[in-house]
Amino acid sequence: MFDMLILILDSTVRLSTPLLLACLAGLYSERSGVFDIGLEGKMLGAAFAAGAVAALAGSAWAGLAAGIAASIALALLHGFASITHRGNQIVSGVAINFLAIGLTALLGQAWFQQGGQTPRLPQEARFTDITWPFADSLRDVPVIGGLYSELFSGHNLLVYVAFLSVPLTWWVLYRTRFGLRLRAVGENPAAVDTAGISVTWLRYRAVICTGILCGVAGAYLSTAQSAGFIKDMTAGRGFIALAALIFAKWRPVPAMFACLLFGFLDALAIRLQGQPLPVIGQVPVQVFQALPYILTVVLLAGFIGRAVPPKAGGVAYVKERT
Amino acid sequence: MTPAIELKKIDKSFGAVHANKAIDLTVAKGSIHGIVGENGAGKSTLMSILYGFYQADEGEILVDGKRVDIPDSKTAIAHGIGMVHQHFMLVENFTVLENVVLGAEGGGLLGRGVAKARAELKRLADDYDLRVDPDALIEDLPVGLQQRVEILKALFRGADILILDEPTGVLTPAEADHLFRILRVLRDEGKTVLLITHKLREIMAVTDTVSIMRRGEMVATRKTAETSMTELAELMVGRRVLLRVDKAPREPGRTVMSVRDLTVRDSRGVDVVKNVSFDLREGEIVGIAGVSGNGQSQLIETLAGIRHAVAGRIEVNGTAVDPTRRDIDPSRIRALSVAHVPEDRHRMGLVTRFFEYENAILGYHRDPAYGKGAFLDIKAIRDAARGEIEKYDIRPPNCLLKTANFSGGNQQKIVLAREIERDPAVLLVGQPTRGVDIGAIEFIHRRLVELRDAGKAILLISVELDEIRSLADRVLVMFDGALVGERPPETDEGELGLMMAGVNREAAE
Amino acid sequence: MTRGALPRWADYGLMPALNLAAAFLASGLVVLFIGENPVEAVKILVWGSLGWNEGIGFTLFYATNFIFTGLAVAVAFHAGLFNIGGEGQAYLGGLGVALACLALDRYVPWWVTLPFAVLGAAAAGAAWAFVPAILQAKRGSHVVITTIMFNFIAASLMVYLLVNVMAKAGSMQPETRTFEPGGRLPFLQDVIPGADFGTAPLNLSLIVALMCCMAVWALIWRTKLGYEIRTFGANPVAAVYAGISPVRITVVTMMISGGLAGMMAINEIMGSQHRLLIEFVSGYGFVGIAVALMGRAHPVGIILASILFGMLYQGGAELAFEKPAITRDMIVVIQGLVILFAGALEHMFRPGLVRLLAAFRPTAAQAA
Amino acid sequence: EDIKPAVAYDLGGKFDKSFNEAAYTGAEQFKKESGIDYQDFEIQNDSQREQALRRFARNGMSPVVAIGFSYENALAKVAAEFPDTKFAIVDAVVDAPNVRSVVFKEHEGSYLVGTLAALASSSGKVGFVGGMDIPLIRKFACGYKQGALAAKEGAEVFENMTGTTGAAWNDPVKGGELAKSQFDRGADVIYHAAGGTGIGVLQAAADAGKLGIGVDSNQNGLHPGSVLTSMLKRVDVAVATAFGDAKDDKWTSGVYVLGLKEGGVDWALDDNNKALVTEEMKAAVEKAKSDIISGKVEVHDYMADQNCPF
Ligand SMILES: Nc1ncnc2c1ncn2[C@@H]1O[C@H](COP(=O)(O)OP(=O)(O)OP(=O)(O)O)[C@@H](O)[C@H]1O
Ligand SMILES: Nc1ncnc2c1ncn2[C@@H]1O[C@H](COP(=O)(O)OP(=O)(O)OP(=O)(O)O)[C@@H](O)[C@H]1O
Ligand SMILES: [Mg+2]
Ligand SMILES: [Mg+2]
Repeated sequence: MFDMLILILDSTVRLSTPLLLACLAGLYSERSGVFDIGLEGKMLGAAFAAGAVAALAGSAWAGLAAGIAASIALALLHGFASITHRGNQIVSGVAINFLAIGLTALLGQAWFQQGGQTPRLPQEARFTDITWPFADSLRDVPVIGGLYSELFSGHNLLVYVAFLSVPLTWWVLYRTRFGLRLRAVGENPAAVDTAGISVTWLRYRAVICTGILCGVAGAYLSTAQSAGFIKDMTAGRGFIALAALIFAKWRPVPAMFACLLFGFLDALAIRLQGQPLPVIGQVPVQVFQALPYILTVVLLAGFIGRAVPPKAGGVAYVKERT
Repeated sequence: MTPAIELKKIDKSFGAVHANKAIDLTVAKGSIHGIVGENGAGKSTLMSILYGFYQADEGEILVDGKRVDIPDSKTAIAHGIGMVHQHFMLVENFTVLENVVLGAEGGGLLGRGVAKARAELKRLADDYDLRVDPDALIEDLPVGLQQRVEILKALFRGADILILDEPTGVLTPAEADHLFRILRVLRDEGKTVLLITHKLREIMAVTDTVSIMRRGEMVATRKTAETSMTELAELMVGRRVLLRVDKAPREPGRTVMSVRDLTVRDSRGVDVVKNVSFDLREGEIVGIAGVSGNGQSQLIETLAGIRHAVAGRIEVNGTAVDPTRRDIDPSRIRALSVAHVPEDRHRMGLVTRFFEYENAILGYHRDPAYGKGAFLDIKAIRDAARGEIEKYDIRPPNCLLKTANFSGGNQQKIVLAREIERDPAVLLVGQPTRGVDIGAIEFIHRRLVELRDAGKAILLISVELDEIRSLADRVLVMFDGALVGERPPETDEGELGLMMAGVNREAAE
Repeated sequence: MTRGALPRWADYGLMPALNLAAAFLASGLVVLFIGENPVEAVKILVWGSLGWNEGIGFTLFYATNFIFTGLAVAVAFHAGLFNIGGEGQAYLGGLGVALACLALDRYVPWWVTLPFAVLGAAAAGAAWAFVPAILQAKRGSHVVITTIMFNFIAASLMVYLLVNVMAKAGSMQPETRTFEPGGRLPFLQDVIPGADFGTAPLNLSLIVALMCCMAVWALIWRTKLGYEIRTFGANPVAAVYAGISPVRITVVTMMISGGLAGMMAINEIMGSQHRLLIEFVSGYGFVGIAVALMGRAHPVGIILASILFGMLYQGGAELAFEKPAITRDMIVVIQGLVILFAGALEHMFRPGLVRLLAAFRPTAAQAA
Repeated sequence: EDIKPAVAYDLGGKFDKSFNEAAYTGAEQFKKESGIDYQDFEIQNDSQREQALRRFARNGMSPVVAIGFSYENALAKVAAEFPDTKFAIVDAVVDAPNVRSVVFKEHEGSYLVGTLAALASSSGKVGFVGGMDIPLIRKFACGYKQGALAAKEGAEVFENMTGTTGAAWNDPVKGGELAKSQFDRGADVIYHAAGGTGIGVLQAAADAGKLGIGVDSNQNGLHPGSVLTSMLKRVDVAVATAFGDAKDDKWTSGVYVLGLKEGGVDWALDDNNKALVTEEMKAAVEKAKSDIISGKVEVHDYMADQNCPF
């Protein structure tokens, strides 16, 4: 029983990681007042770039760098449209999702002739699992042994990066000048402007942060959790991350728990699938497949109250109506 | 000696609107310089240009005799210019301290810089007697204190030229006097103050010099000592205006609204209105005086059906209304012929994105006069709106204009027209002239008195003691959610002021 | 955001034209990049979608879907609600249509079935929007999350139903039996004398869609409910002041929105496929978001945007046929570019244009 | 005499790592051998099925091969409109004089790999990961179960489906997780019928040092030494044959049911996996194969009664 729990939690961690990275990514952008439903697209673009470059250069790190670069490029496009040209942020996000889906498949086919798939990565070109010291020797110690060796040890670098980004993001947001201004510009850009700070530049920096984290998320999908890119491999995770962000009311630590929750529900569903339930007996597989989403709604309605987005979110900063 | 500021031929247009026309202005160092003008005259725009918030299309700016260009507020701050904006530039869910340091954090990490700021804030608070809890959230502060924060922001950045755009619009007399004392101190320290206001009394009280703007032009500058309110009023509006309301005494009729033991609790669970009881009779204006934030807003909102009470009874025209019931809402109250002019037109009274005529039916849109069944009769609505524009001299006279493009004064008239024209038995009015220019004030006051003479019952809430004293037939003073006494309007300001501050000589009653 | 000093003709004519031109220019570069002739590509795309009857037929057929999903997003938008649940609501709408058709098709002519199908579609879609709506209204659960979740839940539900309950026996396919004529909408060319759209499945739903456009226009700008919806969307505080119940407006608006999304299924299921099948929504719900916003949430704008996307779908298919080098992924890229330039970057040329016009007619500013 | 062949793929697209890709391979192979070029089209939505087939027919293409059971209705319609065009459909039966319907006995092939899985498993627990819970996939799963149970009394078979949207066929990450969870539950061989998702399953097997089983085309090469075998579904052959027959005037319409006997399905043995397949395993599988062909063993077809007795 306990082992099973550990294993579910273990898989929870793996499943939450890309959500967490994307969710924190979205946090930077949306806290600065730039809504972003293009997380999915940025992740996909990054996953492709990472997979492709890792394959060519034979280095996971090169892949990661490429993924981040690609994601930042898309983020800047979003900025160009919605910050510089005050375009509709939702439309811009939708456009980026389309571009990412199309371009990844297109370029993938053009470069590798494997139908938008990138060549399978050899182990050395992936982020492989890191086993912590004594993980194996401790394995048999009751409780903590399992926790330590299964849950904490034995994940790839990017998983740790993801979870470390949580305190980091918290620190940036609440302990640095940049964070203070970031939070301010999302609430009242005019206040930031009259305080002598450039709203535009500030928001650009925010979307760049978004780009970086989405880049890591993408790289995780294609170079850590799997060994190569397959078209559409983000499979809607960007939208789940967005949901998690709202769930967490745009705050870093709750964001982590929201993502862990989604991951856990998913892991649970995977684990329960195809097994008869106590009392109820055999249940159609679709029930389990819908379970995470149903539970999310229930929890949301039950415990998480009203979520108030950053006040200036979604609207471009216009001071002169000319 | 060289003037602190010289503006030469400043010109600014927003698209079609020519907000500032070749404006010249000279402000002497160490003086308090007033600027008056009607709504939309271009005062805020001019100041915002000086502060680098907007860019002038033409003209030049001299600070301390040196020609400078001010592309952004950063530069303005660097030149020692600070501004308190008409619509505050504060981050609502930030603390006072966070708002003050924003943009002047002193280092990439908040830690030390903020600690320093805290100390500095304390010093300023002591020196200028500008006390406010540095860790309070802005949204929890009354507007009066929010404005202090704005002033502190400016001083914290070491401004020696301080611009205040309609600072007293939101202050009680006491608060205003306090503010003026501070301004004088600042002046005596050699700082320069630019004060924008609609209230000539204040101009006369504190300024050394005053400039008058009309329709985007600078029409005159006077030594305050050598001018009079009437002259200023004429210069502003371009015609004679009479500054005091004359109203004949009138015997009130039967009671139309009676309130008993009304208690209202806010979202935080605090009682903000404490068993309030009073009667409102035909043909009388009852004024509720009080420092803002003492429950007047919640009281009037409860009477209007926007909030629910936890206890109490209300009777309107003989119909009993249980204000604690959830199914009571504004439309029900309106149905009892109670009209409501809310305190904050931007937040509550209007949908600024709508056309004027759409706002003219807000709250009355289900009235069959505006369309049968489910549909709206646009023509009927526009005609009604045109009628009101005509009757209330709303400018520009165009019901197809977006409401945001009317000045505050005219926006206020739109609301008044809407509520009064329904010919209600009871009129609840909050801050009818906040941020509104003399021309409009005169008009609004006359309208209210006419209404009272026509036998309507009016409940007036205002932080403007003058307004209350000149309009009301009876004055109720509210403090900390409770009515602390009734006085005739002749009562002198000092006494009312004390009661508003909670010092009540006849605590007995 | 106010429109600024552009005369109407420039704002509604020139600007969109410029944006589209830019979009196709960018697409041209992509086409060039894979070594095809961009000019020819654009020619094929435009000709393929507007140049011949069948092409027009398909273009309008797709446009019909987009009109429904676009209107759905737009209506919610006027109340300040962001409904990304169109995908799921349309999927459920399919269920409503199918039930009506399966029940009646054997016994009555299509015109008897149609009202029931419309009702079924709208009801099912509205029902699927109801839960997110009520949760938003009463519990403040953010409608964006809940509608996303309900898209996934809808998918599970429909797969279950189609595989285990509604599938026709002995078939590989998770889909219902094919409807009899009583469950099929006539093609437009069969009802409009002289019209010929070749084999395009363009059907009566287009008329239904256009009627919905008029209905939505009237609802939003001519009814008291619409007034309340817009008030609530523009200033919730003022709405309460005006005696408008947030709960009621939220629920009603979302259900109208869901109903419209659901009606998309009439075109696909009753008009074209004549059977309920999995995954038939295939993204129309999401594109609806772009359609609504590009159409500025106004029915006329939505119709135009829908036609634009219809062109991209149909013309894109032609392009893929004609040019082996141009894959469907390329079409997706082009769609993305159009959304980007004609939607997100719609203001890019404005300042320049304003200056230009001002230079030509100095009075332009005053006129506007 | 020259022909103008064409292929219309299903929504998954020609590179779905599954039967569409197999069809593509077949077409390419024909092109290489005969030097005759062909046209193809990837649909984006259901409305394009008819459009694509009709378009090909109009342009005088023939034979036109439609990949996937979803083309059934569309083809039935279009075939009637173009009686002189030769059509073929894979995975469904369309009864028309000018249509060749090719369906496969996936259950037979799955039975074989099930047998292998059970024999290769040391824990007696094996797994199956499907893309979406649709009849076709259940057909795979059911045959696999029967094979496993036949080979090992009381063998345990875990069965998982990936999702309920199109993403279910392109989600290697989820596939990997499903595989991992089955490994955690003790499985040590996993068979996938999930297109792109399966890539993740095989990867997870390789990473965990366990065994995976490929599907449709020979996937042994993806992770040499970690893919026990692949269940071959010769869609490629079907397509190539259709083209070839038309070319050599040997075209015949009608229904072709391809099982082990016809070589339509099979298991893959090559250098990549011969180390994994012991002699006795090989013997056992070949025996099962001949028994099935001879009819001694009857593999249950899920489609027959829409249910799996195991
Ligand atoms: N941000 C803006 N964008 C466009 N036009 C503006 C803007 N701000 C002001 N205007 C225009 O400039 C004119 C002057 O506005 P301004 O706010 O300076 O008047 P004001 O004197 O401050 O009025 P009030 O006394 O009500 O504050 C207004 O009539 C308005 O039309
Ligand atoms: N962003 C803007 N766009 C267009 N006109 C504006 C804008 N901001 C202000 N104005 C106009 O400037 C003039 C004065 O604006 P302002 O907001 O200062 O009025 P106000 O009287 O100060 O309002 P209030 O008293 O309620 O603050 C009005 O005509 C107003 O419509
Ligand atoms: Mg002003
Ligand atoms: Mg092609």
